Amino acid sequence: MRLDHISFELKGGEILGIAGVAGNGQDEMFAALSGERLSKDPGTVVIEGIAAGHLSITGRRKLGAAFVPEERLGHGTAPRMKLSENALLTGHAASGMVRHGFIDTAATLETVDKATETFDVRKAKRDPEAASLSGGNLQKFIVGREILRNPAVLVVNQPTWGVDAGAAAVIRQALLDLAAAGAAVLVTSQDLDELVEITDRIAVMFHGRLSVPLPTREATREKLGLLMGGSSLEPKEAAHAAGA
Amino acid sequence: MRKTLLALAAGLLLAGSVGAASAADKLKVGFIYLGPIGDLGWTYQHELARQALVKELGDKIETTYLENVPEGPDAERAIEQLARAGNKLIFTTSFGYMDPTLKVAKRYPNVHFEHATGYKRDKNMSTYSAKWYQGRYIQGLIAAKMSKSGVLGYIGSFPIPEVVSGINATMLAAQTINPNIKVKIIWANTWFDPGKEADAAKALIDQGADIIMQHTDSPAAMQIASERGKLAFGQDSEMIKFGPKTQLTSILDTWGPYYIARVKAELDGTWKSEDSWGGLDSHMFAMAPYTNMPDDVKKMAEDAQAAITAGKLHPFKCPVVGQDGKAVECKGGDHLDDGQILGMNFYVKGIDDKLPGK
Amino acid sequence: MQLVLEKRAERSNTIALISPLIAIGLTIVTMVILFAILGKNPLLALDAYFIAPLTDGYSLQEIAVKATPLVMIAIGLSLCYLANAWNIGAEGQFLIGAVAGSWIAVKTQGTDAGAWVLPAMLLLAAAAGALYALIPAICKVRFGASEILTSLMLVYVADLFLDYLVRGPWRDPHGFNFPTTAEFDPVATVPLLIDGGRLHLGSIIALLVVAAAAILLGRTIKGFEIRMVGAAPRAARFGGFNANQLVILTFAVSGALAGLAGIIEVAGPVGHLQPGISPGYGFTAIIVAFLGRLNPIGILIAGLFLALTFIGGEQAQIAMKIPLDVTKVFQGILLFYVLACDSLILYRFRLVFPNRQVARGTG
Amino acid sequence: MELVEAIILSVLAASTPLLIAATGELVTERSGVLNLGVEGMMIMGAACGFAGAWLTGSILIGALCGIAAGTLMSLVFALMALGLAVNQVATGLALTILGIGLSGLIGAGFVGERITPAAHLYIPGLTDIPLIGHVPFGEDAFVYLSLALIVGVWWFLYRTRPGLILRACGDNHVSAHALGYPVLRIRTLAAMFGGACAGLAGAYLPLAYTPFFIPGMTAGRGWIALALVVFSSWRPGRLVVGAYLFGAVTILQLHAQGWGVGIPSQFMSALPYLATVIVLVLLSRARTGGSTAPAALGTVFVPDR
Repeated sequence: MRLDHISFELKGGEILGIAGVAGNGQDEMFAALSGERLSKDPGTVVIEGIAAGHLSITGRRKLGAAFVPEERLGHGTAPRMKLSENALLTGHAASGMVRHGFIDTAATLETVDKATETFDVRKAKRDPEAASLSGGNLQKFIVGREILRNPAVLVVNQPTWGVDAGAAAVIRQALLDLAAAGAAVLVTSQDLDELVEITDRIAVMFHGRLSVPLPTREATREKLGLLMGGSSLEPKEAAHAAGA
Repeated sequence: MRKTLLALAAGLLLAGSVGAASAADKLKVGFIYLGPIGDLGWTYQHELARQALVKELGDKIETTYLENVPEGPDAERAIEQLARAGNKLIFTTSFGYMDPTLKVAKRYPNVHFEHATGYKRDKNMSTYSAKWYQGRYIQGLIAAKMSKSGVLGYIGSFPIPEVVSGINATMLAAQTINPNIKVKIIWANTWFDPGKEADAAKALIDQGADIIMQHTDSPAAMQIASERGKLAFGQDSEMIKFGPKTQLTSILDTWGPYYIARVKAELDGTWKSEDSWGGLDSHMFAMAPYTNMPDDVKKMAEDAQAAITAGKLHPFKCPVVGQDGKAVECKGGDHLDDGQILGMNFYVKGIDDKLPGK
Repeated sequence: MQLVLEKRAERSNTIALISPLIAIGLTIVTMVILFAILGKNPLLALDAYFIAPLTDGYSLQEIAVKATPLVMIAIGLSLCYLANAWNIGAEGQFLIGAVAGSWIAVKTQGTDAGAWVLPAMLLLAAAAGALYALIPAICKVRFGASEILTSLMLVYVADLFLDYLVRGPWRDPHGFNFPTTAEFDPVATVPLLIDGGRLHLGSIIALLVVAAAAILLGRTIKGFEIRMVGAAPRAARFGGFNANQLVILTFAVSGALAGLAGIIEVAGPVGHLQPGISPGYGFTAIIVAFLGRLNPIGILIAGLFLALTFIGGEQAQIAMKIPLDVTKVFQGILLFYVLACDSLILYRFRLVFPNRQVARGTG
Repeated sequence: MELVEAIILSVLAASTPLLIAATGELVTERSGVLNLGVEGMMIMGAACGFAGAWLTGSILIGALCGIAAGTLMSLVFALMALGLAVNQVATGLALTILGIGLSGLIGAGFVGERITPAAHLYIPGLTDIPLIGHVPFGEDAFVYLSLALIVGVWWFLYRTRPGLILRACGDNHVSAHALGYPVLRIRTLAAMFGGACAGLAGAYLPLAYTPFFIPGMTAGRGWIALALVVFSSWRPGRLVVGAYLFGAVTILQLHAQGWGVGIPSQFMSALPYLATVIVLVLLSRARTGGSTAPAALGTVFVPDR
């Protein structure tokens, strides 16, 4: 899927939701935002006022961005590695887990403990392999791992996909708390109820294009449904229509 | 103290691994082989000689061999293993074992070593080799007589003096019959790769050679010549099985008599370090029966063999003219001396090829 | 009813501990059967293979000498394999390292060059091995050419190049044209550790390499990157680790170690450059790497164990006339069993009844 | 012209074992399995093939023994790599070591024996046609068999449904499994086909090429076959080109020496290997839009239940 003239702005303290049927460009947008796919033009992504389109994912993390991909096993974590190692996966560049190239094992374990406590991750022992956790607990760990880094921007893809209700509630609350603390949060989800529950604005993704975001209270199911079906309401025309 | 420890270790080794009581009273003779004993060539001939030795002196000696010992860093250990296992006479049967043999010989002054084809010796280390170029000379005569196209095909292994002197001896002989004889040389860069040797033989035949000569070890070239209805010479061993209508003769490595003589000397206590570079006269090698040729050619070959054996004919009789047209210095009176042959590093006139590494 | 493999939720530490023991046990059982088929007394044979070489100082020293290049190369290879970079051409890197280091030895021969010669040889060998390994690495990263095959092809090229040198330009002028350089000068030789023995400084270097690799993999972020790229490539990308960079790095390191092993072997036990300086070290090291489970300490143990089988194999040949091929079979079988048993760390067997499966199969 | 014909004949013969082994490996790899044990399966095929032919006096039975030996070896591989989900690279290497050792033990009893090699085709009239007769009508049966094999494989992969399913397993085993295809069974069969071909290719050496057995006689041809599969970018048509190209370089370097081209023979001997590297790079580079390798090649698959 090609991304087509997507442009939006995300402010501190708000949660922007991206709705849409999977396969309409959400993964590609995540890759472009995270830096897994790089752009030659630095201006395509701006984090905290700094052009970051050309920066790697590590460079963007250093600017205060954090990311939670959709796929828990194999993308968000290495399944056969311990949680402490998976904490290191995204934490190596910024936090105190690495000193002069050497890993501070105690620090990585502390991160695991903190995430476990703060986000109620249930596991059999202190530092198990990622693959041994249930989906919900692993997702809580991943989200927790990113939030513990105090990001200025958090990009989350399908935060509660395939997660039990209890874990989903913990995760949603964590996102709300993060925004309340002043961070900008972007949530991509197929779950409309979830978006309606936690976001301030919602945009819809269809065929690589993104509609103009609507304030969540104005976003009725009908409007969103039309956009998701790729109705004749082209994003730009829709904007004009709203203006008129 | 150290001695007792060593003795203890040796005792353990014996008790642990041999477990045969007869070992103590028989002379133990060890062999290090380069290839598998089934290589049909170089190693196979040494193995045949070992078997001949056992047949002759089996009641007085016990033999052991290690096969497939690479010429690199493992060789020294393998030789030392044999020395430690109580072997008193050890044959190391490839050139590449020279330095390892020397090193072990220094550490085991009471063990005698026999190294094939090398040039370094010590008080307890002899060398032995054969003047195969004599056989090559006879082959050259036969080849020139039998070739209709006047083109000989020669498969070389590596351009070392032993092989180069073989090519030169062949050509010097052939030129006495047919001054315009040509030789085409292909270096296989291996002693042993049947497929490649076969390909080389095919290429030579395709380029017009009707006699195939080889200085590689497998019978593949003989087989190809046989398929194509050409003639060929064997190498190291009797290869007539692979070309009953093809093999003219073969240079046979016959180490047996030498091994028996040296082991007897060891048994008698008369062994001493020496350099044996034997030819037809001392039976270090033999010619396989002359087959697939008319009687007059056969007679010529037999006469040449007799003359060489008697010392009347020397393949490198002066003047030997190099490719540059100049005669090579004659250090051995009326023929090149052993050192010149052992280090031969030039082609004689009439070979239109360039010697690799020159 | 059907036996199927199933992922374990978590790796089984118990099996991780006992699996090598099970593997060795199974290998021994298999070998006993093989010895019996060959008509050899299995107990005596096992004794010759495993016990006799451990009972005297000489054999122990030889085991260390034999294990030195194997361990050094295998450590480098393990880094590659952990990072999912398949360097099969360590043999070629070993040879090129030997050639490059020997260049200094040959050029300084007979001069009064000082103590700098050996260190310079080691450095140049490592650099040359690394550069040679970079060819397949760069071909992979830049052009996507399979590193397995390019690295393997370059083994043959290196072998022939060495052959050309020692039969041509570097031939010992007093060596009757035989394909070898002259013996290296003492300053160009790896010093021995014990007088009259064969144990040399290289073994110490190998131990240092093992220690360095253990620290690299266990304690540093680079080592973590290497493991992560191999274990979960997409997660590694998400973590910001550059897989291509790591292919280059691990190939360079493994090439350098192989090259170093090469010159140590030439300037140590062999003493001069000649064809056939490696009895397949580069390939045997691949077995060592896997037997050691790509873990530095494991590789050290595996290297020593494999060296034991070589020395034991020779003693079995001397004492009982057991053909050398048996040692090869033995090594192959051992590797099979180790790999198979290790599989049970991550997986377990379960009986499945087919009717249940059919229901899923049609879905 | 005669020389050209002769060279072509030599090239065909030299390429045939490579082509047969590579064809088998191509099918194996297309199903997503990377078996690096080709050399080990080949040498086992050579030992058992020769043993069979020598004991029975029949080339055909020899070839069948070679096929059986290769297939058995590949079953061991499948048991490990597919049944136990072991790393395929390591398993393939172990298979090669085992094959070299075992073939030495099996072949030891047959060293020094010879058999009558596989007969060359001879059709009176046709084979005798000057210049063009020998190539199409004068080689041994294996040469024609190898060509039939590769055509058959092409047809199977691209024109039949099972071929389509096999390729699907190689490109995405998860979705192939989801569609209900027995991924592991298909892969096992593909690996067995690869083993059978490697065994046959190995048997070709002592049965037709150099009719005797010697330990280690495959001399690295299994590795070349593996390289050819990549070289061909997993396409049967290119595989034929690659195999004959490699055969041609091998044979022509020997001819170049015979003609007295003054280049060190080591460099000439290195030529086929260098050529393989260069062509690998050029081909990989020429590919646009990513690699053409089966996407799941060499990856472990354990179906979720």
